[in-house]
Amino acid sequence: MKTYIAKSLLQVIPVLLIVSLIVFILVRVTGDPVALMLPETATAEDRAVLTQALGLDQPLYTQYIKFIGSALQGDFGTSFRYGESALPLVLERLPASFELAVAAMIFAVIIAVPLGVISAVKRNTFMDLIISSLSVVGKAMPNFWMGIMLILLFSVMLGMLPVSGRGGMEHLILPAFTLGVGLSAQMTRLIRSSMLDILNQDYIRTARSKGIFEIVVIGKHAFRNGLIPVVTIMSLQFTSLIGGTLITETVFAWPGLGQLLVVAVNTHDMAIVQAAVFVIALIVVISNILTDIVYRLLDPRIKYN
Amino acid sequence: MAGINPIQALGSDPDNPKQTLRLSAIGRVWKQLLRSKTGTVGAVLILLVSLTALFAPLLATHNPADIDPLNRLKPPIWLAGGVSEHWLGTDNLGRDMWSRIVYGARVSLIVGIGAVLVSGTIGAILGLLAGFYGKWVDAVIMRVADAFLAIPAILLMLVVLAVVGPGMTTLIFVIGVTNWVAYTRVVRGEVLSIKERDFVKAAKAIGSKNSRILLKHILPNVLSSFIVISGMNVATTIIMEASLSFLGLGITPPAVSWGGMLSDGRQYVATSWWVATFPGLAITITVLGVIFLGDWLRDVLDPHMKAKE
Amino acid sequence: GCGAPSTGGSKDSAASTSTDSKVLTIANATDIESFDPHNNNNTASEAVLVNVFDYLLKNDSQQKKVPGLATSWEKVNDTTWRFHLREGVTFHNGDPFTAEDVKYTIERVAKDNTLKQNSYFKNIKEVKVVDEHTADIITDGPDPLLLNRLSKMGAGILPSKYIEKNGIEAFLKNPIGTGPYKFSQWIKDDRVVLVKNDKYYEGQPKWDQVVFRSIPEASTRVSELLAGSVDIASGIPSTDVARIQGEDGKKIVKAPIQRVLQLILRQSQGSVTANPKVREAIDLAIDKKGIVDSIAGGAGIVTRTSVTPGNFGADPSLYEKTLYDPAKAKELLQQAGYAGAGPELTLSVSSIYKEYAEVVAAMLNKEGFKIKLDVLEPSAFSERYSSKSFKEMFMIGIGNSLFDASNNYNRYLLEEAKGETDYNNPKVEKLLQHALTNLDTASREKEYQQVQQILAEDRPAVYLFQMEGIYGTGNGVNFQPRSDEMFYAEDIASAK
Amino acid sequence: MSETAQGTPLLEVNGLKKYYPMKKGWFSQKSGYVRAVDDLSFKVMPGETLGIVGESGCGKSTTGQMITQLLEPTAGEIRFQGQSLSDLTDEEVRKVRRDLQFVFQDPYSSLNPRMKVFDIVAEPLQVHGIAKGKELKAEVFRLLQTVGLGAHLADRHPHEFSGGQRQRIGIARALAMKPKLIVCDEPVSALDVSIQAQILNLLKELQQQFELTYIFIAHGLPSVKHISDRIAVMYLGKIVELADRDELFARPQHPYTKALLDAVPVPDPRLRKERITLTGEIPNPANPPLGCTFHTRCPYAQEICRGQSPLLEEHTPGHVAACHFPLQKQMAHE
Amino acid sequence: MSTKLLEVNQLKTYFKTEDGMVPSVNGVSFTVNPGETLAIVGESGSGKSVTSLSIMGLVAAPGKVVGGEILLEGRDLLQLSKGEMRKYRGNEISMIFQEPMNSLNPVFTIGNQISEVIRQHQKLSKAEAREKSIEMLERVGIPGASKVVGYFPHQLSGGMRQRVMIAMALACRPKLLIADEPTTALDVTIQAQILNLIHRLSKEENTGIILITHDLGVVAEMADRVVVMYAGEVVEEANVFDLFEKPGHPYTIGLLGSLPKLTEQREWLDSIPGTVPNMMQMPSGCPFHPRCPYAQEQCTQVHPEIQAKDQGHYVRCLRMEEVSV
Ligand SMILES: Nc1ncnc2c1ncn2[C@@H]1O[C@H](COP(=O)(O)OP(=O)(O)OP(=O)(O)O)[C@@H](O)[C@H]1O
Ligand SMILES: Nc1ncnc2c1ncn2[C@@H]1O[C@H](COP(=O)(O)OP(=O)(O)OP(=O)(O)O)[C@@H](O)[C@H]1O
Ligand SMILES: [Mg+2]
Ligand SMILES: [Mg+2]
Repeated sequence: MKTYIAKSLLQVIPVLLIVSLIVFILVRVTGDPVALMLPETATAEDRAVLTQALGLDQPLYTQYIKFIGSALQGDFGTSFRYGESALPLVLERLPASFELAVAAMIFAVIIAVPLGVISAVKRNTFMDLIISSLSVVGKAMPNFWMGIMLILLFSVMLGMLPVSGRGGMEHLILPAFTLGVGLSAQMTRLIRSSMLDILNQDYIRTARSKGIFEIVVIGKHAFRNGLIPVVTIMSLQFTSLIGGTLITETVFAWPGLGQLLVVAVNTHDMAIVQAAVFVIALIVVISNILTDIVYRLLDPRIKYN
Repeated sequence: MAGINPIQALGSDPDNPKQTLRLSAIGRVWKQLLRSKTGTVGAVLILLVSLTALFAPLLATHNPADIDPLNRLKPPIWLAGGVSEHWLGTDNLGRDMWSRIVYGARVSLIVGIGAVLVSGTIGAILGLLAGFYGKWVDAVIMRVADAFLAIPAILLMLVVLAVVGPGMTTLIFVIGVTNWVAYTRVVRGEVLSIKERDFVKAAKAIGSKNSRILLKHILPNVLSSFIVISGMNVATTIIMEASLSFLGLGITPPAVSWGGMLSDGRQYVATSWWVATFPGLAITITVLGVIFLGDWLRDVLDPHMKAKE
Repeated sequence: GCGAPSTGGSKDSAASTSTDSKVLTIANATDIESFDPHNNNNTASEAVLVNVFDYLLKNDSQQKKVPGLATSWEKVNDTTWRFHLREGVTFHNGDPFTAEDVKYTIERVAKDNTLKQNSYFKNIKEVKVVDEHTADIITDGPDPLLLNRLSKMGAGILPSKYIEKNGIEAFLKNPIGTGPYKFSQWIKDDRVVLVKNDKYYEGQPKWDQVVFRSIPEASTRVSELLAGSVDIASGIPSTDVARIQGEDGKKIVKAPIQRVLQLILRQSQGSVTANPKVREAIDLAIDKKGIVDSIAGGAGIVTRTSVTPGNFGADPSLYEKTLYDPAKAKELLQQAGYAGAGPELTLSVSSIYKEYAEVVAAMLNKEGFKIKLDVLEPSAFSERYSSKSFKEMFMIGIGNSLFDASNNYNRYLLEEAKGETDYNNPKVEKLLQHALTNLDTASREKEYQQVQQILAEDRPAVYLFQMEGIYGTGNGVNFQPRSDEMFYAEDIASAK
Repeated sequence: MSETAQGTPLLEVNGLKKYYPMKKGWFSQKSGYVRAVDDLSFKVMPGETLGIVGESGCGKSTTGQMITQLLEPTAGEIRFQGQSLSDLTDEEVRKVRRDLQFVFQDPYSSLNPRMKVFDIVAEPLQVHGIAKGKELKAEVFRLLQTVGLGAHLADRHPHEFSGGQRQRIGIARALAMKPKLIVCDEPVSALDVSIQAQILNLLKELQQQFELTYIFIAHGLPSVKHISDRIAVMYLGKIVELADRDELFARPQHPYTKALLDAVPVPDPRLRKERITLTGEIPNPANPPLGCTFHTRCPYAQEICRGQSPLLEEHTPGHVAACHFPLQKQMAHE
Repeated sequence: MSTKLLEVNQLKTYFKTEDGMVPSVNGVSFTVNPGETLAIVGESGSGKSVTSLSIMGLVAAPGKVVGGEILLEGRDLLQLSKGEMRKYRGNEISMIFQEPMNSLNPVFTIGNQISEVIRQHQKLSKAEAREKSIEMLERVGIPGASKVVGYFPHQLSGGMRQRVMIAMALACRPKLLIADEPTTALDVTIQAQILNLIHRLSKEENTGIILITHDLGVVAEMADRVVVMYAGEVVEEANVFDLFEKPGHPYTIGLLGSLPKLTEQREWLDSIPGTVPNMMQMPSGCPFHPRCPYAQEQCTQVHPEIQAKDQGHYVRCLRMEEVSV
């Protein structure tokens, strides 16, 4: 187990190298950060001075080597926007992002599992059609629309939940639900198709032949097996949630990584972009490992091949 | 849904053995389409949307770019304050919602489907290669895929758009390039299991080259998962165009897209719901059509399904 | 949840303010950038920071300079100003405020060219400590704007001793100033929490706590206001005004701000807009009043100058005036030789002004122009802006943090205009050059007014309107918005 | 080895081994090997049928796949027409495959579900550029005819056929290149008796018609007996006995062979008997017992069997067995 | 009351397909007495599995039992509600499925899967059920049963898995056991072990057994009586001796003829020409006529009824009298 984790963690290195190279190039291709840092009235001379001060006048490869060197020490440079060291700024956002991502996944699962299972069991019925349609609506409904509507309903009209911001559990419900609905769409369809496969398996017939309750057949025998492909999509979704929930974060004024990252991208705040991408790459790799472990927990066969 | 029994509708007679003979390929597809409820619904929806896009100039009541600031945010005709001239109301600049929806169908369909084709092609090719060749090819491709997962899509898009400049082709390309990872992962997984199946060994045994095995034997067998992801991705793409529009990276006015309309309407969700809701509905209908049609297409491509359902 | 305060933005702040602790909650669209007043370049940050850091002198709500940390000041010679500092002022950590702090602060921003405010201050050569409560500020040439500079962001006085001892990093984690409110907490992209400074030199501050929340989505800010969890929400969309006014106890307050939305036209050789008739036609074809009334929801004031009242050098004869004559615009185009097909123009705009640009483009197209709209993502826009690579026309809202016409017009100096507008009028050049160092207020004002008249005819820019800030307030507060968009908590009264 | 077989063998296998690395534990470290095939040697003469029997998992398919170059041997040599296959380049292997065909155990999974029968049978011809256009069409129909399928079935998909028909498609595909050797991996196990008979007849017929050589893998002893000239019995990756068909059935020498023969149910209720079943633990190929691998289940096992692994020895001419205590003397047979 | 354990009368199970209702089991009747082993043979697709699934009440979605009776000790299973039927399954009647690997759920332990059926039908605690599971595993001859309960299916060999299936099926001492090709794909030495086991258990418990198999050797060895099915119908029913010695139906004769035998060597096997007809395009008259060497004009017209040839020997053939081995 330990060696496996160690080995998997080695994956991080190539991933990070690829990531760093892509990001480094991307950030530099997009344009001149100096222009964004200076006021509208700044002169050409001001720009030259700042460019030099930031080391942006050196050849790209020098900049890259320097960048990798300091990145290895956790130093991604100073954020232009905040004037602070970038990595702590990124790490500071992780709890909020994790909290939201986890809660959203929970909502997604709560919604998707029953719907997916029902539409598989009631395959090609009216019910199935309705659930399929609902999941498409869930997917096609933009997050901002949903978020704003939820706020209007639950916060403004009913006064049940806070409008926005991060705080206790009650702050988490609306944004997590908003995200969860979108995620659940894909999950529902995946659960449906994987359950359909499973329900045709011989061992389901065996389970039925034992005279156990249908709910046990579905809930125990089918579901546990059906969960396996769902884990893959969950890990993909989870990683994309960590950095990619800009719109929901914006609507709910949620101080997560998404807002930080997008503003950083927009303002060419390279240090933050690089630090954030590194952190997310790490999370991607860790979540790959965790997914593997969950697979093995769910499916005893995997151990042996 | 539809209460017609397609068999009866075709006038087939179960007692007449000739009827059960093999239909021609087109006939079979057609028959299957009618047979599957969701397939029919999907086909009708997509047909509707495509026709709308095609005949936009005939259907539109206004020029979709015509601005009338004094008549902005007029509600649809059935609400108080609605005007008969704009039956779906007007947007934030007083443009006719109906005409914009109608014209928006063009861009959204092209972008939605185009980008899915791009990302699907990239993703499928890489997934095929990774799964089939394994070893370092797999390692390299999957590490790059991980890297892409870690890089925020927005960053990629900003960069490409900054370098290439906006436009519909760029948009299709950019969205395509940022979305391939999911395809690669799924296709690779499928290939890993398919390549262990005996028919692949059989192809090897008769001396087929790898390229032939990939294209003739493996590719057709991963198509159905491919279609499943693609259906949902059409929605993702159209909505992604909306977020890009919001950042000023979408389709440039006066061209109209549903995504652009959505993002225009964002500010007015609370006060003038129709501005964002109608394009949202249009997207939903289209995606519903694509997904239903995809479900059916998967069944058609699957020779097993000929007998089932 | 962890780390977020449970006070402040609590569900019913109206109730909580009236009982034991008085909390003022303000919702802004953006967060502050930093607690370093020198390394900060946005109005939203300054609006918060003015409550923590004091300037030597400050602008009152009419933009008159009034004493701040300096009680009086005088010009010693063309390049030296002397400031007499207030005595008995302490920083939040108890350190006394002295001329050393002034020297440290002003020299830091003037010398360190990596600071975002540096370009506003780099003409300051040095600060001399005359005695503990007197400081001389020496510029490298005559600077009619020094006082303006000293009353804006970047001149917030920092505690020299504290920073020298702990370093700037530590200071930024726990910033201290001399202002009425002390730093308590900053959760980025969420909230800044300030608490009252009991030792404030002007007496007990009004509020126990001031919370600035950053809520980027306008409709969410409105919802927060309606739900009663914020007292003031800025940046209310015009379409939401009616909704807020319809609500019991909620109010809309507006004030013109320093930003004028304008089209800047290129006059370079060979560009379509080099023809004055075309530029005039553009001006005449746009119904600015219509735009203000519709898209802006009435929140704007049409103008033919970008120097609005309250700024030095304003010419009231051009303010609240507008031209609109589509027929004549058509005619002018014909005269300019565009009888059949109208001139093709590209209008670049940042996506934040997309709506306006779309309307303008439509209006121009109606009179025969062929406008290609080029909507850019804001950072791409900034970049094209600073590299001066727009085509014929771009739309931009230009502010003025110095409250002086020079800030508006330096862009038309020959040197600066090169590559952007390529505006070249020797008379304007002469007037502007002279005004730059003219220390005589009266003649300097005349010079700028003259410039304004000429520009209104030359039209290197077509001004659309001065924007207005729209705020929603709850019944707990009495808030008068300022044209500089600052939130001086001390000027915001509790309605109870 | 066999003195009855004269001339040069078509196929010669020497010391063939296949070890699969075995991954164990949670996180897949290598921890030993599954000895799927462990040191096989035999010869096949042209026109002959060699049957291979043995219990499930003893390495029959693995052997067949190594011979047809579908699996790479861990060790050992395969000589085909006198030429060692391991010396060939990939391209040459592709060419050799024309002469070496494999018929899969599961007729369904070895046919691409998305291809039409025509394309499946035509594929080898196209791959090797043997026929095109009209010629191709004619050839495919001829092949289908040969295995008893009508041309009208050519545009169906595999799932539209019965098991027997599918197996015929597989055979037609294998025949397309006129191979010299066909390895049939349990071609009839998945089929019911009446169809088994059809396929066995077909194989025999084709052998006569095209002078084919077969390696016929199965665990149904009656069918193996029916079709084979010689039969090899495998147990746990090794050949334990190899002899002419009639000799083997008449005078089995290895106790496992004997047990197999005894266990075959006889389709005659009058001959009903209590079948003698082996007891003892079925060994794990990843961890084979020391000495003779069969000793855990062998009723005759002695001390020596537990310590020393018996060699494959010729006890009577053309009849080899690996047993310390060959049976022909002790045991009476029917 | 009869002494019959199971009586199937005119069972009809149809599948709903694109081309309408397709009969899979078309009027099948037979009986099973306590302690008796009834073998069902017949070509692939002739409806053997569907018949057994119909008895279990497990015919899946497009399929439906559309007629007939299934009387277990006189009680018609088809009239039972879903809940009542569930109480019978795994308890009064059990089934062993063909593919042992696929018939056990890969993600639960053996013990879990056996206990489940025990606890469903008997009020036992978890620990007791586990004890019982171990006992069952021992009874089917699995060495180290107390360890094996904690194993997952993939850790067992095919033969062991099949025994687990048997243990599971017998855990509640059913009155009727249906074994659908329980030994296909197993090596003969293991096959023999399993068949012996089933045989012994049925004698000990007086369990009625329906054994479905292709292997006529197995039939000869195990069965008391045999039912031969063709195209969804019973074409012959006889005791095992009569069937092998005096087969009455041309199909049965063909089947016996196509067996390779260890005891004799023939150049060619007698296979039945042609294939089983498509259920959707059933030939008129006798479904076997296109393949039947005895077929005459009348066979293409008249669908034969099953009739007694001898005592306890029934054949569905118009030319029964003429047919001989
Ligand atoms: N890819 C593999 N990795 C690891 N072990 C394998 C692999 N393929 C086969 N084996 C093992 O090798 C041994 C021999 O397998 P093989 O398929 O050759 O058996 P077989 O004799 O054909 O059995 P059957 O009669 O069931 O087809 C078995 O123990 C099997 O588990
Ligand atoms: N889900 C289904 N849909 C349509 N037809 C079906 C379905 N399942 C079974 N059938 C049909 O029912 C008939 C009987 O099938 P069944 O499985 O009972 O055959 P069998 O006698 O058990 O064959 P085998 O010996 O191959 O197991 C076949 O013709 C089959 O095509
Ligand atoms: Mg095998
Ligand atoms: Mg069956």
